[in-house]
Amino acid sequence: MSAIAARRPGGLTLRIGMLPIALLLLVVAMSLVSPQFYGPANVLNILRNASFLTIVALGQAIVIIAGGFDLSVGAVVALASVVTAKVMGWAAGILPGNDAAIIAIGVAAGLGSGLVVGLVNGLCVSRLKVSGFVVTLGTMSATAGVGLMITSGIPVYGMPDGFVKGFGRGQAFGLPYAVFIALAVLLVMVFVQRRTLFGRYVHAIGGNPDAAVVSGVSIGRHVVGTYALSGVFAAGAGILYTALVGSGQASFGGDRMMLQSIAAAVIGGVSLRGGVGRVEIVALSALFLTTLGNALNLLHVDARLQPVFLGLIMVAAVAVEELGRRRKPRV
Amino acid sequence: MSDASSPPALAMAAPSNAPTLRQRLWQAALPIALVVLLLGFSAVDARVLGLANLLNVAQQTSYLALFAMAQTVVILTRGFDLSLGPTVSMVSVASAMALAAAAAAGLSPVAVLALGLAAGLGIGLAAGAFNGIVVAFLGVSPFVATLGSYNIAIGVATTISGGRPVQGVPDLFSDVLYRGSVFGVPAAIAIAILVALLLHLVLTGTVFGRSLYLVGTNPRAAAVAGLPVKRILALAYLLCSGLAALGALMMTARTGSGEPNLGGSLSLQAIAAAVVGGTSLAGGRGGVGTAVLGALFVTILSNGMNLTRIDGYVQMIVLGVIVILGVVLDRARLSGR
Amino acid sequence: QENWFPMKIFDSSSGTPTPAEYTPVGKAEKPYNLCVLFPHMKDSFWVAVAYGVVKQAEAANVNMTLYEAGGYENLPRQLSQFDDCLASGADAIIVGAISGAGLAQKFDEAKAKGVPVVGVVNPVPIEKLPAANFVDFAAMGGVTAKGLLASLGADETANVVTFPGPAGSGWAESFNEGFKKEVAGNPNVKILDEKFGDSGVAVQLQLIQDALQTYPDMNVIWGTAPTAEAAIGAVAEAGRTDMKIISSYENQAMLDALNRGDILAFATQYPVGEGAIGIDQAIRLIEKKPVVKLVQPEAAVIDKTTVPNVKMDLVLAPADWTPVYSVKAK
Amino acid sequence: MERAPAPAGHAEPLLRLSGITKRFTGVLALDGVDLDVRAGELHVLFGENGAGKSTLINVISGTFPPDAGSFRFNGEEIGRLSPQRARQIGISPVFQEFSLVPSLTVEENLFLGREASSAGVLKSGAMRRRARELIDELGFDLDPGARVDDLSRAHQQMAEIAKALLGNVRLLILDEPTASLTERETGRLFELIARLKREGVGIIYVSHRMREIRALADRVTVLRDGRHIKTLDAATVTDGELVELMTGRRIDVLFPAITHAPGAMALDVENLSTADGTVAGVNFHARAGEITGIAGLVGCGKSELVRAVYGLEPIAGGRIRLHGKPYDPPSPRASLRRGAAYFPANRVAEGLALSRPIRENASMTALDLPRFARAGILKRRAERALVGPIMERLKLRPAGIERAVGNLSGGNRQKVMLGRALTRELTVFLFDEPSVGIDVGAKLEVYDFMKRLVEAGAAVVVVSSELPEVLALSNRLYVMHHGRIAAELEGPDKTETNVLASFFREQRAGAAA
Ligand SMILES: Nc1ncnc2c1ncn2[C@@H]1O[C@H](COP(=O)(O)OP(=O)(O)OP(=O)(O)O)[C@@H](O)[C@H]1O
Ligand SMILES: Nc1ncnc2c1ncn2[C@@H]1O[C@H](COP(=O)(O)OP(=O)(O)OP(=O)(O)O)[C@@H](O)[C@H]1O
Ligand SMILES: [Mg+2]
Ligand SMILES: [Mg+2]
Repeated sequence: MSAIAARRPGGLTLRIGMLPIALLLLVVAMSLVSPQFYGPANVLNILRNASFLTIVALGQAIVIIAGGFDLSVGAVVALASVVTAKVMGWAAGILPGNDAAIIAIGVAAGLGSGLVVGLVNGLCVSRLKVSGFVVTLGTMSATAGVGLMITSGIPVYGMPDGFVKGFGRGQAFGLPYAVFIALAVLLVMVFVQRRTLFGRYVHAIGGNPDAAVVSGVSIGRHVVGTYALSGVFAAGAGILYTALVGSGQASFGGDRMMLQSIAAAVIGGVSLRGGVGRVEIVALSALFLTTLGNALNLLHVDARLQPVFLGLIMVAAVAVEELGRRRKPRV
Repeated sequence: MSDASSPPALAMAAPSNAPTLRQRLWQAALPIALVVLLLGFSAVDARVLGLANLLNVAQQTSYLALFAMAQTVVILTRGFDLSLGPTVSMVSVASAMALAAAAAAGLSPVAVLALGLAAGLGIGLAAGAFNGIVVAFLGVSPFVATLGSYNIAIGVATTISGGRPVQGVPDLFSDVLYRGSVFGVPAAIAIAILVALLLHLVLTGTVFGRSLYLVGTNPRAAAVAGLPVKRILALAYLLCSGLAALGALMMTARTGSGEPNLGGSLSLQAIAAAVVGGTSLAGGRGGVGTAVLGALFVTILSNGMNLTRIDGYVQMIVLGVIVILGVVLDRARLSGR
Repeated sequence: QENWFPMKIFDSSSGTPTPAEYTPVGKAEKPYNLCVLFPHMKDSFWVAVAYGVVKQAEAANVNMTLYEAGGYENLPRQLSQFDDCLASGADAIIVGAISGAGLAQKFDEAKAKGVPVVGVVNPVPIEKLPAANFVDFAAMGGVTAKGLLASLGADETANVVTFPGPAGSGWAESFNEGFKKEVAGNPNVKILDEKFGDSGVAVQLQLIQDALQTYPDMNVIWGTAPTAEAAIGAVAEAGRTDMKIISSYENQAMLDALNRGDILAFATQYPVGEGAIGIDQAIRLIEKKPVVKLVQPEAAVIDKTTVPNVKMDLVLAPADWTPVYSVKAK
Repeated sequence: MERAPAPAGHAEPLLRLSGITKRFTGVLALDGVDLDVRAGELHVLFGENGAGKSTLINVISGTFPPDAGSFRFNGEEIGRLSPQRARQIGISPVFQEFSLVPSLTVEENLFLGREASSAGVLKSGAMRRRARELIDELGFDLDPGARVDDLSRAHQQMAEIAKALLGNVRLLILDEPTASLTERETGRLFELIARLKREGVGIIYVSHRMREIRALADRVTVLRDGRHIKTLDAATVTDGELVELMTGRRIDVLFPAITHAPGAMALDVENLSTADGTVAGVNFHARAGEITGIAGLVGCGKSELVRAVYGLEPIAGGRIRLHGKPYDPPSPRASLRRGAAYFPANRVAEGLALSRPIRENASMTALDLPRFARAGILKRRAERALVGPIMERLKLRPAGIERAVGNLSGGNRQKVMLGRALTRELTVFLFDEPSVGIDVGAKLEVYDFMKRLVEAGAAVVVVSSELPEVLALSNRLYVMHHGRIAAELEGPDKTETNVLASFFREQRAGAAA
């Protein structure tokens, strides 16, 4: 037995991956170069922006681990934002002054819109047996269309102050609420992934759907679950954006958020082939991407050249990880 | 011959191994859907089936088909190219700058043209080489690799152009690649048909094409069978970007200027077109036919909706629903019902 | 909408802008088919243009169909839409161009087919078109710079970071150039950096937050309307009451923010008027009536002091108006 | 159709199937099959590749709904059977194509679909203990924490068996369970089977190995072309009869008589070690005109040895010579160019592109040759003309080379792989478990194929876990243990006892060290 244990791939970097090291290097280097970097306000910015991305990326990661793909998250962020704002505006009309109720109704509507899109995605994938990529490509277009149709692209105002000033821009222990929400979501997801049937089945379905079926795992339910989760998380991020900015906007999210969330998942070690990935690394990777963007700004890198650096660093980080991990194929 | 489980009317249609009429109908599901779509639109507005519009549709399709074919080459190997759109922008800007500079330097028309084409194809192939090396030799997943080059190409395109359209492209360029025609067929359509034929030959008739399918179906088996998997993968990305560059040159001729944002959302559109036509993202299935069919489908749909005056946002919703339906149809075709 | 007109414009047909007043012809002789192409309908600016287009089309009793390309990244789609317009037999096409240079070939084709094309809002190569109406973006950038300079006290200095919009869009670069040119000679104004980025509130917010860290001495934020919108919250959170925020174009949020005193000023080019004039120019071209070849609305900076005098119904669509994409003649 | 009479007074059998029919597109895989299995009985399903055994098993375990037929289990009529339901009522299958999730650990796989949980939360501790217990009880050398994709096929097989035995088992189904196991694990499995039988568990067992059928079977049901041919009492039937029923023809010998004529040195390996240490300082050679066998326990590195020679495993040190010329570093492409080909044990993962036609799979290794392509252009007509007869020669069933390989049965897939050997000039053949999962008739064809190869002067290396096979085929036999050569046996020394003894000797030496 011991001989086998010794043969299992080991080494510190292999177990924890390159990402934490890359993040550490980035933070240390930036702190040396630019004192603003570790200023409290900047740290706050990074954490807040990373929170939005983390929440969306966690949902995305679960979908990908189950062997799917969710292109619609960006559109859901936008839809949830405008739905939340519209509904709060409407609720404020019928329940004047009752901020708590208005906020609750608005948030529920926003999350609900994400849930609906997620359910549509999941049901199409599991019932029609169409790949997640195609289904969510379709719902991405449709969802964005609905978001724009609701607002005509015009920002939606009229949310209670308690939501915008109190919640969106409020802080606890010196950190924005969004950071705590992201942390809570992360902890829940770590638990879900490690300790629940749902997490186990998501891995099994992504790893080998045929094996899951013959082992008696019902695929459909869990696939729908992953998309629903992703939809709700994306909606949550949309609501947080709405609270922060103070208006519902159909321009939130978009292709950019979609690509970033997949990038965060993939750079965080989630395999697009399914079955592999850990949510805490995904969160780390979201933090890495956000910090990288912040660093490029603080370093006064020309805005037009920033994408070049971003692209190179992204590829380099994953390439190094890949070369380190490269192992022989097994039979 | 009498086969109890097959529908009685068709029982005589064919021996059990050959496709039945019903199977043939499913095979043709997407083309039939296309015809139905066209007829439906023309019922609302007769101009949809007018010669002018059909030519218009053909012309629009040729660009998208070219990009869908480019994507298909890498999708066959289980990859895709997110950087296709930005590569198109980059090629557009670079070739326009080269053309403008050459024209300004008073070179002969042939030299100007050659320089422009060389600059465009060169930078396109450079992008392809980057993707190919990163995917094949560094083992980075196609998503990350091409998302990286997506960002890089955007940066390069906006930096070298200063973010503005590059003017001064000689008319000659558009005269050849846009207004030109071969036997009365507009240049764009002619080029697309030529590329489609050549690519079809490459995919079905060459060792490289065969290898793309084998690598896409089972990369490990391909490696064990001694196929140079890495080289094939790298070549696939090179070919993809080369085709994208060609499309970018044609689009640049269409606009008559180098546009730093020309590719915009083309990456996803091209993938969508390929997939709607029946190319499988799991690799190993698809070809020129699926790419062209998908491009036609998407183009006819949006052309029809434009001509029948469907609102912009509604178009987005309809497009989304139809994309899903298209693929459902394709699956039905495969399962041979 | 009689009360919009006559509208103060510059007639730049001859190259030099001369002040003039614009009045439309009224009802068209026949219910023509007009095609209108917009880059997108995702903000209240283009909704305002659409409002002008729709109202004037109704007033003139023509058929109008509006197509939007879904964003500045979709030039190929706009090219296709232009082709679709030609194919559908439009009598005239009114274009808010994603890229004037990029559509130049299309303008030639339309001319060859005898279909008049009018450029609205976004700059187009005027020699290719029978008529157009747009302000020079660089000039608008300049106007906002003038507004900033006017607001500066004698010994006040302005440390500006500009947030012009998406790199590669053309318009962002032009606004930025115009702004920079206007402040170039002024020793009191320093441009610290230029941060290009998508003109969505979320992206702009991140850029602003980073800029607040990178440039602690920044006291002027100049940028797109979403920039200004994002800046309001970010600046408030950073506790910077001294920050001046200027927007290079208008939308509903800007107007509200100005009224609340959250921003210093925003520029306007009277988009509703531009849309309406575009329709009228097209009708004049079809009917071969005299037309002002290049109309330039008088761009203005609106701040707290000027806001009461501005004809707001030329700046924004009414808040309760929902866009329509087609108008049927009666 | 006759049946062995049921013992008088016996209650209804555990499982009774009647008239089971299953159709795939274009193939009638099962055609009105009847089968009954009694409690405490081991019932062998016997038939050629593609006869429908796996399909029948899939029907019994609820994976495929049958198109027609009735299903009684334990005296109850079962309507719609799902995999979950099958497990609940105690039907436990061990699949030929494993039902394991590669990215999960052994333990996670054991409990897949039957996790101990409360309110959706897993009880990890309980499951860990149970997994440990089960593996110890089975006596498998299996690490419950190992990820399945890190395991060899043999260990995956053990995991698959362990998975089936977790929980309450009334009917155990084993589809070729010993295909990649060696003597020791096979022995453990047989002990287990005996115990389960005593406990009244019914067992359906599929195997192509006559020895096992002899040793285990109570009754044998022969299937051919999806039809039930006969059910026989194992005690009264001879091998010859079974094989004749199965194939419809007589097969007298299982192993052909091969005339070895060792000639020039074809492959010469000196002090070879792989980077991962599975092969450590191996010296070995293979001559033209003889079959060189390599035997060894699971995990001894025998596959890795030939894989390293072919260029699939990174090499840490040592020297390889092909036809006397140094060969460094090996790569599959270069190996083929030099005339050496490898035929992997895992045909699905490493051998075949399942959704591509047979033709393309067969010519896959020879696309660089002028007979298939010139200047990169394929000669498709020549390809068809070459591959067609090769497949006919190998008796591929169903015939025809345009069908996707994925629709073929296991044995026919192996034939497609073997077909590759005939598409180019080769001098060294490296076979890894060449007869895994193929039927007696096909085996004979494979052995005949090897015989023709060596007699034509090729060097053939056979790596196999099936001891009778390597013993019978090889002229010289290497026994590997812990990555090293434990013995080289030739002529009269080459006996089962000696091979087993050399495992044993080595083990003792290892224990002493
Ligand atoms: N999923 C499928 N689709 C189409 N045909 C199939 C499928 N699975 C099996 N078949 C066909 O059904 C027949 C029976 O196959 P099955 O796998 O049951 O054979 P088997 O007796 O298990 O053979 P082996 O001994 O090779 O494992 C074969 O002709 C095979 O080609
Ligand atoms: N008890 C075990 N638990 C987990 N993994 C094991 C165990 N024993 C061996 N392995 C794995 O198996 C690998 C080598 O086994 P493998 O079966 O491939 O060798 P082999 O003897 O050539 O194969 P085979 O006997 O199937 O021909 C080792 O690298 C190790 O990772
Ligand atoms: Mg079988
Ligand atoms: Mg092995």
